[in-house]
Amino acid sequence: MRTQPDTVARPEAQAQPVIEMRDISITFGAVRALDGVSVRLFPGEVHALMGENGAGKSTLIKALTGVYTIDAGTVLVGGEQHEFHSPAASQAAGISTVYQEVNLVPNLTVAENMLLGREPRRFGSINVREMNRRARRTLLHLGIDIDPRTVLDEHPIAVQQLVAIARAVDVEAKVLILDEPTSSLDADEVEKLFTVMRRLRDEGVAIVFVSHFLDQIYEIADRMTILRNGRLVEERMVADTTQLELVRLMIGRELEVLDRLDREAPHTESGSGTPLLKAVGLGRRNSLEATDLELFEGEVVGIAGLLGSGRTELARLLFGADTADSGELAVRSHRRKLRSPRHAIDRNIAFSSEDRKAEGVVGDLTVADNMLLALQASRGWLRPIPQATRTRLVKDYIEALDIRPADPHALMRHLSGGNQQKVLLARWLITEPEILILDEPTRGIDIGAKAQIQAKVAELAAQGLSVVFISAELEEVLRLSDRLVVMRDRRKIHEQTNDDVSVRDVLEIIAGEAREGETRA
Amino acid sequence: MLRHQLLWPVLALLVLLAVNVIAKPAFLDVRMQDGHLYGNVIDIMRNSAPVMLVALGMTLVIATRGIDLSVGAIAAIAAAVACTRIIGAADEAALSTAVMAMTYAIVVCIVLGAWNGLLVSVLGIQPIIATLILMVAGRGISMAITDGQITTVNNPWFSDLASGFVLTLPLAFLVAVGMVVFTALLTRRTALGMLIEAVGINPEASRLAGVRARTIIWTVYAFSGLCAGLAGLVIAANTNSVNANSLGLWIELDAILAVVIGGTSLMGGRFSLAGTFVGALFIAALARTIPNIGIPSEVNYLFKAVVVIAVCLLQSPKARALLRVRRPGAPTLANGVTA
Amino acid sequence: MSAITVPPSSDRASTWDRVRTYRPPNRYLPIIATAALFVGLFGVGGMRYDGLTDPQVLLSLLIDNAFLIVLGVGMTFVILTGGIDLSVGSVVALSTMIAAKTLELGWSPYASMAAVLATGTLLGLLMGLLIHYFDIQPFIATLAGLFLARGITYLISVESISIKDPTFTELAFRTVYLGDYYVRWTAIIALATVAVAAYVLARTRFGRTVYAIGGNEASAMLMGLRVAATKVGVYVISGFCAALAGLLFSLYILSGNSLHAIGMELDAIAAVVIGGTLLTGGRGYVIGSLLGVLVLGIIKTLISFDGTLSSYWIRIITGVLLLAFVIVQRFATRRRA
Amino acid sequence: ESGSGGDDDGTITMGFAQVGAESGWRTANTKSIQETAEAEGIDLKFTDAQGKQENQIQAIRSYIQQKVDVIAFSPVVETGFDAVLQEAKAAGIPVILTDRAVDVEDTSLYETFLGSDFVLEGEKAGEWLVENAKEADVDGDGTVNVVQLEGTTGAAPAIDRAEGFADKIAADDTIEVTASQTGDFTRDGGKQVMESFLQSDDSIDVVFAHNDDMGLGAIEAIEAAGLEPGKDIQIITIDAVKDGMQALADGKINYIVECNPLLGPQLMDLAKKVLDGEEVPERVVTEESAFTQEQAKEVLPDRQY
Ligand SMILES: Nc1ncnc2c1ncn2[C@@H]1O[C@H](COP(=O)(O)OP(=O)(O)OP(=O)(O)O)[C@@H](O)[C@H]1O
Ligand SMILES: Nc1ncnc2c1ncn2[C@@H]1O[C@H](COP(=O)(O)OP(=O)(O)OP(=O)(O)O)[C@@H](O)[C@H]1O
Ligand SMILES: [Mg+2]
Ligand SMILES: [Mg+2]
Repeated sequence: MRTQPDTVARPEAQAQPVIEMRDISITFGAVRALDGVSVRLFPGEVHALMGENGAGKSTLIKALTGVYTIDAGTVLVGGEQHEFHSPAASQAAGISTVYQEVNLVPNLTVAENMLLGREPRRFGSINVREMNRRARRTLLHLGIDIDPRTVLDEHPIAVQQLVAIARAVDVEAKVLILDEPTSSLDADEVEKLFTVMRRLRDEGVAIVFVSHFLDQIYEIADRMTILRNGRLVEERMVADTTQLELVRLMIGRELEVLDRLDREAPHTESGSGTPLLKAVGLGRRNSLEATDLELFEGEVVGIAGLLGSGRTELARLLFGADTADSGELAVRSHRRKLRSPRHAIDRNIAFSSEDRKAEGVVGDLTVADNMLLALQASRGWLRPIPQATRTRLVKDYIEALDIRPADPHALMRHLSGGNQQKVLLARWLITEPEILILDEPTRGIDIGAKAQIQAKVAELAAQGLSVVFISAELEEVLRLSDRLVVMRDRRKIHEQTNDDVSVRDVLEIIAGEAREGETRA
Repeated sequence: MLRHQLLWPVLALLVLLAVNVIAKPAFLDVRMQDGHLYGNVIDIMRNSAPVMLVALGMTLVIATRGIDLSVGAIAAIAAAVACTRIIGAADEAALSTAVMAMTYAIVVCIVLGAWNGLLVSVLGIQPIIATLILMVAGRGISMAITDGQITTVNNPWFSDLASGFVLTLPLAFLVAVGMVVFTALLTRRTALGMLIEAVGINPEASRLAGVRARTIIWTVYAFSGLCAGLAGLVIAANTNSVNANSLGLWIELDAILAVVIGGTSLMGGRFSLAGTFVGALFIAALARTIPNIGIPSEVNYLFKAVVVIAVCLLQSPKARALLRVRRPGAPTLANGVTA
Repeated sequence: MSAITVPPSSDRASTWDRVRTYRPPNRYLPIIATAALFVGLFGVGGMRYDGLTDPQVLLSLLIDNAFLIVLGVGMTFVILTGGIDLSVGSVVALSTMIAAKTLELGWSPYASMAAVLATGTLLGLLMGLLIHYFDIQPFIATLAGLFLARGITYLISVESISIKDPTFTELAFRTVYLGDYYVRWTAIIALATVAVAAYVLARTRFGRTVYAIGGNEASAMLMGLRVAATKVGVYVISGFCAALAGLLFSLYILSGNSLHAIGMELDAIAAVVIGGTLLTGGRGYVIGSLLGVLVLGIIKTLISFDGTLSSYWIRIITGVLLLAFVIVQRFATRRRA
Repeated sequence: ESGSGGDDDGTITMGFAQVGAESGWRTANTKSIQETAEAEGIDLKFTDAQGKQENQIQAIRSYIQQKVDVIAFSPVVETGFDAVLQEAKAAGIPVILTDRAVDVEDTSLYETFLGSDFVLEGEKAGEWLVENAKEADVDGDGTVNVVQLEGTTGAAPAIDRAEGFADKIAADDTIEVTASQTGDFTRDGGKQVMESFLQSDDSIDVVFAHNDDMGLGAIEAIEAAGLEPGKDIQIITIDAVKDGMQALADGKINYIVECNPLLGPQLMDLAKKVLDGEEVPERVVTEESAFTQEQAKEVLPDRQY
């Protein structure tokens, strides 16, 4: 797969690092997010930053690009000491960054988002036509076919992530930083991104890449820096490190959870009795065609599909987050229109949204408040959760999901992305739902935690919880689900019990449908 | 964290009092007169009551990311309703007349507040415009009730609401403090406070978590109406009359100022009732400072501007950081943005 | 959207979809609705009251509200970034006072105008710096600005001062005839301000940055935009516009007075919001604000054409008209449910 | 058209642009005008400018567009009406000013001005105090310490009344204004300012309030301080509204200078004369007097407002 000559990719001694960070430390209040971390970036390499949730990867990136002020340590750019004091400064110096949370502005168009700050101009005024044309071209390069004139927030989160990437790769940068760009992309999208990354690497760009998917790291990265608890563990060549070794370096001990992963809980027999949840012809104009779905007790239904295939919309309709234009929904065979999430929650349905930042995190509240929000909401304001129960629940879930920092009073917005995701999961588990709808629950979660969460879902299902599981990562969907629903073009195209279906099978189902569509047309 | 923030408003208040003492050394003197306390401090307490009440409701509204411009008009309506009821009653001076009139006025105000809540939460109209409607129309309604005349009432019980004393302290102040304490218990001993904050910080996330955001927003505006109504009654009782045109004029600005001085952000979210309490005292003390240190009328505004800027700078962590020498290793965010 | 593996055939289908379901982009709906409602109000009024349909009424609306249009323009910039500027009313008063006082002192009219514009801009700059560099909330910083500007006005003079300068009076009375009808220069200046502002917002980097900050300030900062300069810039613009509006106001009433323009900031904010701009920032257009001013103006005109309402009914009816307007607008622009 | 006595149908249409409804005085003024118009069969177009000059100018402009027969208005401020008055003149519509004068170069822009003289009111108050200086020195220390409750800063009545008052008391050097602060023409404002004066100064002999309302507020503050208004501290006010007259009769106020709001009959009379082409004086001062406590008791039963 690698085509570039070795001289560029293995610069070790001869080349000078474009960026070198030495002994960087950053403290937030009592939290030491980075403690004497050093990183070197060489031109023409993909450098992976590795570490668990909260290890300090994002902080390191923000330290480099001038979002945070460095407390101690030096940054060398091209061998000279130079610290950036704002993202604008780092960008001007040729560092192009996609931060972990999609950081675009929702109210402007796709094209504007991509070219903000460097719009093509004619006689001093922005040339809109040219801007749209350029945006469209860059998007197509990445294989994204959307109208650049549409407003960004009309698009699902995955597309927004792609747009953010497109913005970053569109500039002529010396350094490209991608903080978990692939967390909600499907395999196809990831491959397209990698193609672009390889091209840029071959052109001599230094790329920083963060991902919790080890396979992706092994596919694309040349070198990696491993962090743990804000400290530098080691710098390694990817080729010289086995996956197991890497995991050990990241978490600092042998990983038993990973073993457990393969010995997953047995699939339950599904399809018996009356369904717990039954949707008939559920649909919504412009986002989902009429869809049937049944969910039985103790069953995990996985929904597979590509970007924009309508999985999120289906989940939202099942939860009443959006109202359906057509179709019916029955919970325990009571036909009810779900008019609001509140309705759904009262019927013991829980839904964890894919858009953590906009639809999950309540940033200025504490971790404890965030965890207890849904439970408290369903109890009503007059019946506060007793202090003892609060403390116990929060403590239990912080431990169970290994949330770090393990401080219930920390503000939610100060948590790392992956840890926020865990808190949100805890929010729903605490309500003890009968039906749990998870849309990308493992987005941005490290490998250990992912295994924990998967194990937790399997365990709960074994206890009778019914789960709808959506993830861009097909393996994960297949591993967990008893029954598989495949979606495409905003409708269900296939459904089957999961008896050793493989990723390949699913891709073929999707592709087959595509071919059918072609012949029909 | 909020407790720590209280430090600055309290400090500002103390500085203001100190300035007064320097100008008039007897400023803080309090003496006993007719069985109650008498002095500038007592006056400040009493005069702070209306702003404190309005600011109390405003704090909760602001916590949900809203704003209520109609409070002044609602106060005027409350006063108009109560006063016309009192003079229309068979026995103008009776206790029952006062109680009935006030109850009636408060109910009207709750309805008006709920109307604001309806526009904001159900129809989804921006708070500033939704409440602007009542701000404009409300004063007209209040004038219609009093027929544009200053209505003077003679009811000792009603008058006591502003001028009465209980346990040597002004009743109005005790009422306001009572409301603050009641609200603090209501929001902090139940889950209401947390839910209000959640709605203010991230409405969509709260909705998806099952919070009845609409009901909360509604209730909060109704509560603000109630508080504004109480404030209106206190103001009317203070002069035993209602002037529909001037009663509570611009009180919304004072109230918002009190809320912000108290450390609650206008962006919604975390709120501090204790801060609002101090903020309201500050506003009242400021009003007293102007005549006390003999600032000529034409310099009033300038003086206020300087004080407001000074207090805000005092509260701004960035401004304080500039004054202090930067310690190495201190937590600093280059741009104050947490992404 | 799902084009990655989707063959071209479905692309055609989605184009067809797009044509079939075409509606004007959501973001223009508020303006379209406001314009339609304005025309509606005008039409209904025209049927009820003689003389209202006279085109001169419309032109008078522009003449009488020229200063408010300019204020609305400045306010739009500020509100688009998610801020607010309460000081503009006071700055208008201050501007009239500076103009009147400097003229009284025998300054040349041009020096006097320059002094007015410089003062407003400077005040805007000061507030912008307070807001951005000291993290003081816009509401409070500009409230301080309100007190400050009004305070300086009182300091200059508590009594009102007439403007008798020939250049000013000449400018004030100069009219442009359009057939039988006329407008004053002040109205043309106001419309020109709208045009310039619309251009700046739509077609310059500064303008796009204004929208970006309103959309998400933290993101704008991470995207490497010039957040600081832009945020301070909008207050400078608002200060400048307030001073310019103050000049237009001095031409309108040819006097300086410390009691002028009390509460005018609320009119400006109301106009901007009625024009469809979101107070949370990021969405809205200056054209909307122009329409918002005209709507407020037509409400006043309708009431004075009626002429039978007592003082309090005028307020109540104004509130009711505002309410009706806002509700209709709200339903007209409701996002695809 | 002017002088023809109205439209074809003979009724006179008058456009009246009122300042606002900021006080009881003002509403009495409005009422008087509306009632007289109705009684005399004049078609009145009324607008309330809510204290804003720009609103008032817009209203006047709309009257011009509606082609009324005569325009009357109480200017919000004295200056800045030149342009719109010229338009009225160009349209041949006569203009009558009420209550407050305007400051225009060309006095032919309006027919006549009907209203009171604020400076004169202040002077009357000052004169009375000078005459009664001995009794007014309540604490008998040889100086008369006066505190002044000003009207809204910058408002013409506040400025003129203060000026007139200061002019007259200059004649007696035992009289001294020791403190002066705005009470915004409201009772609440008057009360709060007076409270503060009482806290910091116990040698106050006289309160001079720019209107009755502030005076009434001061009474409340004085009573709350355990003093007797009218005796321990003397009070002079301006306006003579009903509540003020009552307090005067009750001995809580010592002297009130009248400022008459009932301009309706005089205004309609002037309007008819103007439209009939009769000569009218450039300035018509309303009939106003001043009241002592005894006079108040006499006239109180007959007061209309
Ligand atoms: N603004 C802040 N205030 C306080 N603590 C913070 C702040 N930002 C980050 N932290 C803390 O710093 C640590 C490192 O966070 P960081 O976001 O760098 O982790 P990460 O390695 O990117 O994790 P993830 O994989 O979950 O994204 C975490 O413990 C986090 O809670
Ligand atoms: N509010 C909306 N307006 C217009 N189109 C929408 C809206 N919401 C969703 N869509 C469209 O509906 C389709 C289904 O989107 P959905 O988010 O459900 O897909 P998904 O399979 O969950 O994809 P993803 O992996 O991006 O989350 C997409 O094409 C999306 O663009
Ligand atoms: Mg991270
Ligand atoms: Mg999705």
